[in-house]
Amino acid sequence: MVPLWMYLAVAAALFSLGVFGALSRRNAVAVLMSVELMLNAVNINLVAFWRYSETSTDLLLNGYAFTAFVLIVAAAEAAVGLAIIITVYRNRRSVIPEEAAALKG
Amino acid sequence: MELNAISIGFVVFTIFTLGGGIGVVTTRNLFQGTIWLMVSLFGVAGYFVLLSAPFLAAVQILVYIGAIAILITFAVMLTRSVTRIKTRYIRLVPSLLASLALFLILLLGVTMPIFGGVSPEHAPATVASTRDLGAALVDENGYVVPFLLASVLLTGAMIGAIFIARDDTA
Amino acid sequence: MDEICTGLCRLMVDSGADAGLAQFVSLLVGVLLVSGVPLLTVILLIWIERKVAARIQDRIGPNRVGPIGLMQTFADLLKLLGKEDITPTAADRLLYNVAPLVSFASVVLIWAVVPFTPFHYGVDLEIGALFFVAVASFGTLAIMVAGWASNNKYALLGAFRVVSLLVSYEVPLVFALLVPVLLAGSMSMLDIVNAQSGMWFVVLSPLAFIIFYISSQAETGRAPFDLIEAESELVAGFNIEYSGMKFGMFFAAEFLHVFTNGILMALLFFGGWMGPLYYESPLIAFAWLGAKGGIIYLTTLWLRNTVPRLRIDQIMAFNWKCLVPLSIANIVLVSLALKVLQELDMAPRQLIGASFADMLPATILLLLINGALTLYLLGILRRRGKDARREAQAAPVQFARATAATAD
Amino acid sequence: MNVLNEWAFIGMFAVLAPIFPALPIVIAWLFRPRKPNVLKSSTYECGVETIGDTWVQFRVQYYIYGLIFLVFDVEMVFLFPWAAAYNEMSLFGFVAGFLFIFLLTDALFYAWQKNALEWK
Repeated sequence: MVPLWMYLAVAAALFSLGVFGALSRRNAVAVLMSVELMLNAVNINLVAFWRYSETSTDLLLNGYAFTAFVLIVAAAEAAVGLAIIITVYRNRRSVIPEEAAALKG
Repeated sequence: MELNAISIGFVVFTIFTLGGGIGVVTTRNLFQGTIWLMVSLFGVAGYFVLLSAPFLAAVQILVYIGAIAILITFAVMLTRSVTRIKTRYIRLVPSLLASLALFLILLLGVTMPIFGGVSPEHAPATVASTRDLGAALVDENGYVVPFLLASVLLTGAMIGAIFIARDDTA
Repeated sequence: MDEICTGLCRLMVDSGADAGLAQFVSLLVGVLLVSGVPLLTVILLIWIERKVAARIQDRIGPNRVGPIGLMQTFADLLKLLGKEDITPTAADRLLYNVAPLVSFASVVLIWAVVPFTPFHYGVDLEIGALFFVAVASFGTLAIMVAGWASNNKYALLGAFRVVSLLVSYEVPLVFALLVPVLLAGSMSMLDIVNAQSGMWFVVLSPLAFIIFYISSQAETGRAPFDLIEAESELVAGFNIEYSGMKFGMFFAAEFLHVFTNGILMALLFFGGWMGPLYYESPLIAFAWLGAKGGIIYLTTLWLRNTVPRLRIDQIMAFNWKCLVPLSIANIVLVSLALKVLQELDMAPRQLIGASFADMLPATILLLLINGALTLYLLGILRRRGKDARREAQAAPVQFARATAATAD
Repeated sequence: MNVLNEWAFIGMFAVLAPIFPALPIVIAWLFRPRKPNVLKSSTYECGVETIGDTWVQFRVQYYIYGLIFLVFDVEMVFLFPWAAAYNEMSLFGFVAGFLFIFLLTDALFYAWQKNALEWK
């Protein structure tokens, strides 16, 4: 059996990669992809904790169900995020987040 | 870690996940970036199988490779101004340092045995099935509220995205 | 497959082999046995496809190589081996070469969960029904990749159209798939077939089968949805730049996908291997499955060769405004009716092992509901058709212009 | 066969499945003639010279279809377990599933009303 910390280490690496991409990429689509990486790192953690906890046999499916909800949120985020990127591009011909200040509060 | 199907799978999926992740943050071509993202998420689906959650693995592939990959590709093609962006990165060094520091802190965290109630070496032998998930999702003591909220969220996302993306001039 | 693998494994361990190695080899043998079925059929399928198409078009078809042209495929294979394989200089070489492999593999991989007989199958996954939908999504991505990597305007345009067609028709397909899963109360293919011992699901919900049939016809890119190879409009679609064996792989994948869908429909709706005397011998069970799948496969060929192609706006409108609402209405009504009957104790709570008599009330009610839904739909379509015809007669010029405007 | 053995089978299948089509391609690579020239390897557009980049602009309708598909696809995350648990489900859970489908049908209805399903 692979010990729990190995899954967590991989998830940490994936999350750090996502953070790096989200901070440093110029293209908004690339930033969005990095955010997806971070969400998936979280999902690995959720499922791993669920699997290695004593409760994984009962109906207490917290980790399992949570992952499904994270998937839904990730999908909704991608759909709306990409729609915003497309619209901003159509109006301003730009996919660089720094140049689109119209959404600033 | 002895050599068996699980450990081989773990190594393979680690290569997929992290290799794909590195591809996503380094490639210049956004379409190739999408493919790298899918490689990475395929690796994550593999982890789900190793962690006895095959349903989540199938859903991961269905949602990400079947739908989000297509959506990102469409968006990439619709916003083609890659030629305008000269540099791939902004604030490269600070973000590299920040993410590296984050990784080291997280690594320190996960290697310390601080999880009460969790046996980190051995997982329980049996796990809940997909049918249990279905029952729990709509159980009044289970997840029925988030279940319906998820549906509201999806409806809202779809209406919002259509409202934003619709081209009224056409 | 299970007993063969375990037997082989035990034999190897007894003769002094390493346990891990024995397991590996027995798994390998199992995989080769299961995957042999689709790989052998695809050779036959190419011949059948050509022969049937020829007969429908009043030709003879391949008849020179071997008896009744049976060796034609091998001759084609030899010819393809000698064909020059051109990779355009503008192409993305890695992705260009990977796409046909993924396309073919995604179809072959479906066969891992196909149960051939009650006791002979690759694996019986808990999520079998979801597995083949998930695997098929690799095929969609492969088309996208092929179109992009060719770096050709027509290829990319073709890929875009095909992919949006494929994803659109996946929605009613999955909703229709939900009906057998719901009736059987399980996603395992073995359970789904066993749950049809009392009554085939095609009788319980013919609409689900029809929706599944139409959308799988679209998923494989067959007429009337054959935008994939709309020769007259898109040159050749997403695979325009492909040649030689790589082009052949896209072709073989399509042929195999059509037959695979026939087998899947036989399993999901026609009781798989169920039929007189199926329990006597696995061979009879296998023959039943093959016969049912084969007949469905032949009807798709018939359809392909007799109906004209639709325009893309018509295809999309038909899917989103007809098939999707219909499939949602179908799943809602079927689940509601069955639940009511179950609460009244007129239908079994567990369909696996249920007898014909147990299923009779449920069957009658579900058939009535399906019939009513079909009649309602036909009524709407009839009214729509009448309106369209009246408009066309009232202003022929305007109508022609409007149609031309919508046609891309 | 235990659960992970099943998946070892799938894994082996997934490794071998791309090899089957790769074999004839590799064999063809050994036998086929190689006479590339500039014209042959250029992009094929019915004999017309290629103008500009391949990445031309596409209509937004592709994205909207993809979007609606994504929402319905994600819905399956919950509907498949719901369907698998259907036989043992209480009436409450059954109604909750109905509400779920109903809410999403709303979204489809909105798209229809806004003519977002039209191929224009």
